[in-house]
Amino acid sequence: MAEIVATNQTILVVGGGISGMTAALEAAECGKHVILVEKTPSIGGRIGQLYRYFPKLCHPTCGLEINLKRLRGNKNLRLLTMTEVADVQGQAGNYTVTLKTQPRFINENCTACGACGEAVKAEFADEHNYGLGKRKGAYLPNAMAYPQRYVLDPRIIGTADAEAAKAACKFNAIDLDMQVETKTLTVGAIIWATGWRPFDASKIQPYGYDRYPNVITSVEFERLADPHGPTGGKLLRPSDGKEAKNVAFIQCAGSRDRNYLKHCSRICCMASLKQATYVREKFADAGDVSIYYIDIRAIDRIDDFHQKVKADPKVKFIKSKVAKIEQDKVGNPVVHGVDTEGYTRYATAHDLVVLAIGMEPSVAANNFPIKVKVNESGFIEQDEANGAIFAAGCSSDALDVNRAVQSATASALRAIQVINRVAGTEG
Amino acid sequence: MGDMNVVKVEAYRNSFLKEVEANVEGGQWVKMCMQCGVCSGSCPLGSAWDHPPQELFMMIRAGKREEVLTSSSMWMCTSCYNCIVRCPRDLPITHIMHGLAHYAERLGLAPKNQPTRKFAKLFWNNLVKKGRVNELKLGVALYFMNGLVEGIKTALKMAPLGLNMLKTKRMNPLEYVGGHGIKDAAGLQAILKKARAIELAKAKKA
Amino acid sequence: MAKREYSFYPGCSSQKAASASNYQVSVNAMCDELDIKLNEIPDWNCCSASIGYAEGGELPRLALSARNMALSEKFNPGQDIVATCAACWLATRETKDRLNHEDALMKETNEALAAAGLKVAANQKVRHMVEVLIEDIGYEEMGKHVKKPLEGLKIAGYVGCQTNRPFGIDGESFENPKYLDKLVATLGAEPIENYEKKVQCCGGALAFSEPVKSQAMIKDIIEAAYDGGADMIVTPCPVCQMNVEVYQDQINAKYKTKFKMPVVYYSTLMAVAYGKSDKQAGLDGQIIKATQLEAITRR
Amino acid sequence: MADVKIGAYICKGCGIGERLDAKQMMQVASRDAKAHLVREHEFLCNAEGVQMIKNDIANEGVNRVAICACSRRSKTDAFNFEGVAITRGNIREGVIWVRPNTEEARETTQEMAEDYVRMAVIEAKFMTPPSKNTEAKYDRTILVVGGGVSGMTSAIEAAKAGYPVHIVEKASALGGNAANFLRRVPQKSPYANPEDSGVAGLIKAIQADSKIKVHLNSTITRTSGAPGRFAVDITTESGATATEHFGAIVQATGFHDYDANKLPELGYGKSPNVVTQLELEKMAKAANGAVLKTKDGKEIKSVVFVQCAGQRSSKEGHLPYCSGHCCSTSIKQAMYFKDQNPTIDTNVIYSDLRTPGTGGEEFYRSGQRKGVTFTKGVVSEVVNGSDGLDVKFKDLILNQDVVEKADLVVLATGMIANSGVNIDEVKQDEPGEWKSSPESVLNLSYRQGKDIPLLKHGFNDSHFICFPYETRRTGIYTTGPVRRPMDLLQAQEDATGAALKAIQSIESAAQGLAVHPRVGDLSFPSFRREGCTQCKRCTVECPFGAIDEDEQRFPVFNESRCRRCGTCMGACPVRVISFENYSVDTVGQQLKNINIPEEFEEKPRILVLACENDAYPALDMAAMRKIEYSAWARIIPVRCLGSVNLIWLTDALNSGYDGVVMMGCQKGENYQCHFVKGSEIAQVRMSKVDDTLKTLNLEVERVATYEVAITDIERAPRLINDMAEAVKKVGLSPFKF
Repeated sequence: MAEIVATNQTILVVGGGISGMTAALEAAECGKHVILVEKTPSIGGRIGQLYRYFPKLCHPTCGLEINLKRLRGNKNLRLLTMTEVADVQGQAGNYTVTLKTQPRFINENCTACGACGEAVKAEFADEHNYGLGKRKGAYLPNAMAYPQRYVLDPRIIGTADAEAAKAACKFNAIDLDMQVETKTLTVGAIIWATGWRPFDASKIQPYGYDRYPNVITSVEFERLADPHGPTGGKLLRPSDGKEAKNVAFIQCAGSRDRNYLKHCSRICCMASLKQATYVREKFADAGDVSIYYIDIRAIDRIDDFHQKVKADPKVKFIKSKVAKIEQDKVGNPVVHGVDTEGYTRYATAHDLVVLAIGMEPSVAANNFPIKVKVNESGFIEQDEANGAIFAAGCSSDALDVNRAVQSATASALRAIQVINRVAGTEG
Repeated sequence: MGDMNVVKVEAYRNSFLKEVEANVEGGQWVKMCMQCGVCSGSCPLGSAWDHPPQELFMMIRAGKREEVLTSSSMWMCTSCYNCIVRCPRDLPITHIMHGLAHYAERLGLAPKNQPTRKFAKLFWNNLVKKGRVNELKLGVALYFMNGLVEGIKTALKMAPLGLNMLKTKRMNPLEYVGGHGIKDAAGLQAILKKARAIELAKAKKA
Repeated sequence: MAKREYSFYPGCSSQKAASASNYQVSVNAMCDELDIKLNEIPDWNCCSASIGYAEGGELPRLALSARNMALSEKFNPGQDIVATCAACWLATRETKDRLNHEDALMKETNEALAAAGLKVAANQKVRHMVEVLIEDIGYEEMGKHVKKPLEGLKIAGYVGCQTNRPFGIDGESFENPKYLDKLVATLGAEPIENYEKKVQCCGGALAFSEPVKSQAMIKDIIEAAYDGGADMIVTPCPVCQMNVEVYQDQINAKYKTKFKMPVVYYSTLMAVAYGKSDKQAGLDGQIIKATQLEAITRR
Repeated sequence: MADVKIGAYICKGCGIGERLDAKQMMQVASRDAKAHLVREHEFLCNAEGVQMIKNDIANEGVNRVAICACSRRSKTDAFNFEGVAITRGNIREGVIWVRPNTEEARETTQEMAEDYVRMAVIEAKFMTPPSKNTEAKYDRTILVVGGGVSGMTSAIEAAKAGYPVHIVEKASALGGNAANFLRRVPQKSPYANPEDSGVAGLIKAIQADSKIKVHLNSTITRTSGAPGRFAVDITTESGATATEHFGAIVQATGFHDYDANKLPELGYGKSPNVVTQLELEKMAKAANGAVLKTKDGKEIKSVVFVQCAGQRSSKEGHLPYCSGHCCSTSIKQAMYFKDQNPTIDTNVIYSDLRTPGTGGEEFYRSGQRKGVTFTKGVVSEVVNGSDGLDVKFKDLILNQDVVEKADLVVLATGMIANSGVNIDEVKQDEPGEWKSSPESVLNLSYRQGKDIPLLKHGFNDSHFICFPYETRRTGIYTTGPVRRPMDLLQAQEDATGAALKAIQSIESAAQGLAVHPRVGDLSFPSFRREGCTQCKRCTVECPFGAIDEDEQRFPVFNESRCRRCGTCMGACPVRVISFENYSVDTVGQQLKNINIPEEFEEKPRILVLACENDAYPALDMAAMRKIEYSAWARIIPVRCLGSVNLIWLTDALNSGYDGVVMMGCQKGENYQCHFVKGSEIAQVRMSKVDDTLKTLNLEVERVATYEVAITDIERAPRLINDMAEAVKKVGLSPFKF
């Protein structure tokens, strides 16, 4: 790997999702030197796994394309994938960070021609599709992957598949001897943008995510709707591949609940409203949507999207926290509870139940490489005690994309303030 | 006990919520309900409730004192604790239901012919007397709680069951005259008397 | 290995010739095999179960359990209190938890107990027998004692409410606890994996006061066991056992079903698997005979 | 352009060598397209291949590089050479990956590749490496308009990074609306109690900061110039005007309270004890800790908060949106009472309680813990009752109509943005007749109007979810509640981000670099004055208001306001506008130089103009999946469909193309075009194509315009195939030579 230059005027951005990418680009486009590290083999994070954004219903990959173009063209920005921050020492204006890079087993020669993918037989659960489909042991993480370079799954190393991949590559791009690399750098400020992960739905035992195949999470539903997803964009339910025309969305699946996540995850109501439009778009009047909710949190000017979906007679809103899901004999999930407006008990069968799953910070409170102040839910607080470590996006709170980008842009300035102070150019 | 009701009505003229907070076990939790309805949906006998728990909480906040305390709803609680474990706000709903039932009972507002209420009374009296429950006496009393004629009918209906219990030595007819009990029944009664006194003193203050 | 000793709270239903006397018999056999010594709390009283609240109210109800704890502390100091009855365990454990967290309640309770010259510190752990089995003995050890594996039996693990909620067994979920299934497997039988009604309420005390409503629920519990292909139901709770077993004739009459599903205690299964006799296993206490278990004891 | 030296490089990697005849392509490059130097390579993107090109640049004087290999979206790190113009012939994703590897397809596939080689070389020939914008200036000072919390935060944060700031505030003091707040909603755990509003702290920080200059009682009477060189007239109340110079502008003009007089049904104006949240805040602040009384001096024992008062409503005169902060604000205000005297009843009547995030939900719980009650209901009326106010509402949980007594009713009314004039509704001043407007915030001297275009409901938010700061006036960023409704915490976060964008704009403008979305692009539009007819189309259609007019009505491009979309170029009927690296010729010559087979060969040609950000990547990704499409297609990426000049279509049809497909992005309310109107404008222009077709006596089916999303990996190829089918039906073009 080429030499990496970093000084105490360098900004380290941790996490290559929309927040990290934004923070890194915004800072770099101010002329600052930035190193962006991403744990997985390509950048884009969770937004790359979304089919559409609310409320515009535009495609996240569209903005991603712009950001990738910004990134490719920026000489101030250095991207390191498959890299994590193992350790951080020091203080504002002078941190020593230790980065650990996992072997990709494929070097810069890769042209993404796909020959190795064809040669390898082993298949693994596809992370990009939240495990809903399979990918090869030599793979391009997704169609928008940047760097546009294949990866060998470490599980095939030492098997005949690895040799087959190597033999298939005409460009000498496969290096089976790659090792974990550790390097130590000096940086002046750190933007922490490790984002969120979906709450583990199997913990919500009354909803039987671990027992019923047709109870899925909202992030998984995004993959079903996406043409790049496991069903090629068809809304087919997992148990039998039947079209999921009658879909229930359960709000606060994990959120606003002291049993799981105490906080409100903010995005889930809007995500379900958005996903309701997928069902209606794919099946027209044969599509039926039920949204079970406590409060619909369509905050500020995007409430009009809520109103629009609400006006659709095929989308029903039931003010109720679902008590329990069971499965009937034909595999339909049956949703039980009480409609609190008028107190009618329901036991309604749907083709598919989508849990509007809550967000929790990707990095657990006790897992940061350096001590940072977090709140009760594990999100990083803006606090003097954190020195020049600034949270961006969903490391700081449950945020939608718009707010995450705001937060990331703000964090870029906070980091620049430190860098300029170090450089003595703050005036 | 009726006097107590008058006293309470006077004391909390405007706020049934405050009355519940001060007098009902777990009552201080009522205000924390966020009206999600998961308790009502989780209740195994939910369909039998005139007002499921969440609605009772809302009624308490809305000051519907009479309706709440004379309701048979909370007497439908089977103590299955489904509501407690699913409540997103940590409300001890089972206990609040018990507390409401007890408070209604204490004020003399509980529905007179509510079978669970009657059974509870029989159970408690049975227990206090000897310190342990005498299942047979309790059972017989239960059959006759709705009067002699009903009791004979019930007893006849239940006879095969009793016979089964007898056959398997899980019921002892001799227990009706003697049966289990603790040695220090007097001590237990003293404890209960004292506990009741402490509670009454607090209730008067509240 | 030294004998494990516990302060034992048997509860009313386990008394001689009471509704769960057979439970106690099988527990004794099981403990004997596993080298568990149960030291009965002298002069224990009723906990008032889940029905004492209405007449008793808060403090008197809690005082009942506090008295038992006080006696246990006095006579069986340093031992965990173990109950076999779900209601007994729940009432005692709730009292302990509240006494530990509420200073005012602790004061008032001791004031009441003083009337009988007693004092409670609430410093003994309160445990259900199945916790002892899982945590102190372990499945592996339980399996080692099996002499007559319950081969070929399909058993639905009916956990019910009060051993499961609100406290439950550590590491198990409220909706799909698996310890009975694991135990069944340990004993060589086949658990019904997708037993839909394993935590359905049987009505509890309301089986007496609201028989129609309760029996409707009991019907579902038995039906789901049949649907899963079960030969019998196993349960850790005397109320569950009684409610699910004894009303089957009445349910059959009302719903035109043909239920004849034996309902046994886990301790009965264990005693049988451990090679005990019908009598030691409490099988003579079955109203609906567990003939397949009887066949095993005779093997 | 005597010194143009084109190097064409044919890659044979990734199966290109096996599938295509490289020698033939080399011949095409040199003989047909007249590349000066042509080389092939087994594996062009590896170190050796790249070095070969570098050597040619250094040693052979190559200054135009045509890479005939993979898509322009691939291997960008490798094919990145300073100081030369680079074009890409897409013979991997564009040819071999979308064509079957069969004997019968071989010929047409080879033709496709040869055309892309021609096109890459020709494009290079007409491109110039951009030279620097001479207009660029570097002024580091930032203007912040508005001295509320958002504006003060922007100023402080920018100053902390070393940039001088001027704040212009029309009131006599800093602080804005929040200056009236007793306290604010908590921003840190445990999120339990209202906390100090922070306004005094901000004011103090500004007073202590030598880099921040504050103009109170002042407004902006004229803003002219461009990023890096704005000239702004700041006029005081007394009429004194000073002109100051700035590099960038942050507009933080905030909001004002909805006029509650429009809500007589809620008792406002009928009882002094019905107030808005903002009025209650003022009352509480004035009381300064003393017990709050009703207007007639009575003790307040009960307060009802009416959420969504005149908000989230489609009724005439109401606000359709949610203001976002009001649920938390009511909880905070209920706490003012509860903290003082827990026996005061406070009831919040809401339809959806909106307290998101960690802080929101904790604060809600804290309110409940303090005894604030919450009722899901809809208030229909507030009237004077026998003893105080009667609040009539429908309790949605208990499903009944209720009358609740209250001593005080607080209406949660909405925020209205102080966004100046709506330029879409106000007539623009003609050049030379420009006058300052007292309603305007910025008084821009721009040809398209005095303020920033509004997005929705009076807010001038960005339309882009992933780019929240994108206003349609380069170098001017809106922040805080003028942008969209928001609470204090979000406003401060937003203001910090806006300060960054201002700094970024200054740094970019100084180097003549474009900002979002074509970040770093050095090129800018220029025009041939002698050909210009002063038709104003470019001025009108520029999505960013970059183009002004001089006194003779010739366009003035204001390069650093330009975002390089090319909409002006597409608009120009006389084709006098061009960029150094993107012009009527760079595209027009490509399409004219492909080989149009004679009619008898029965090989149609279909021109596809594809938006480079959505349709082109969609086709690339289709290719990665080996989704095939017609060999007749020749695809040219365009910056934006708005940059498509009609001449390209006319030329194509005239020179024998059989069909033209245009792929832009979604238009309309939820438009996705990052140049705002490109797709829409293209649609309008194309509506005139039918006339062109008619004059040429061609069938209308030969031209199709589509909205294509980046996810349309199956649809985009299908649309091309559909055109191939359509051509089959109507027959080949009669214009083949």
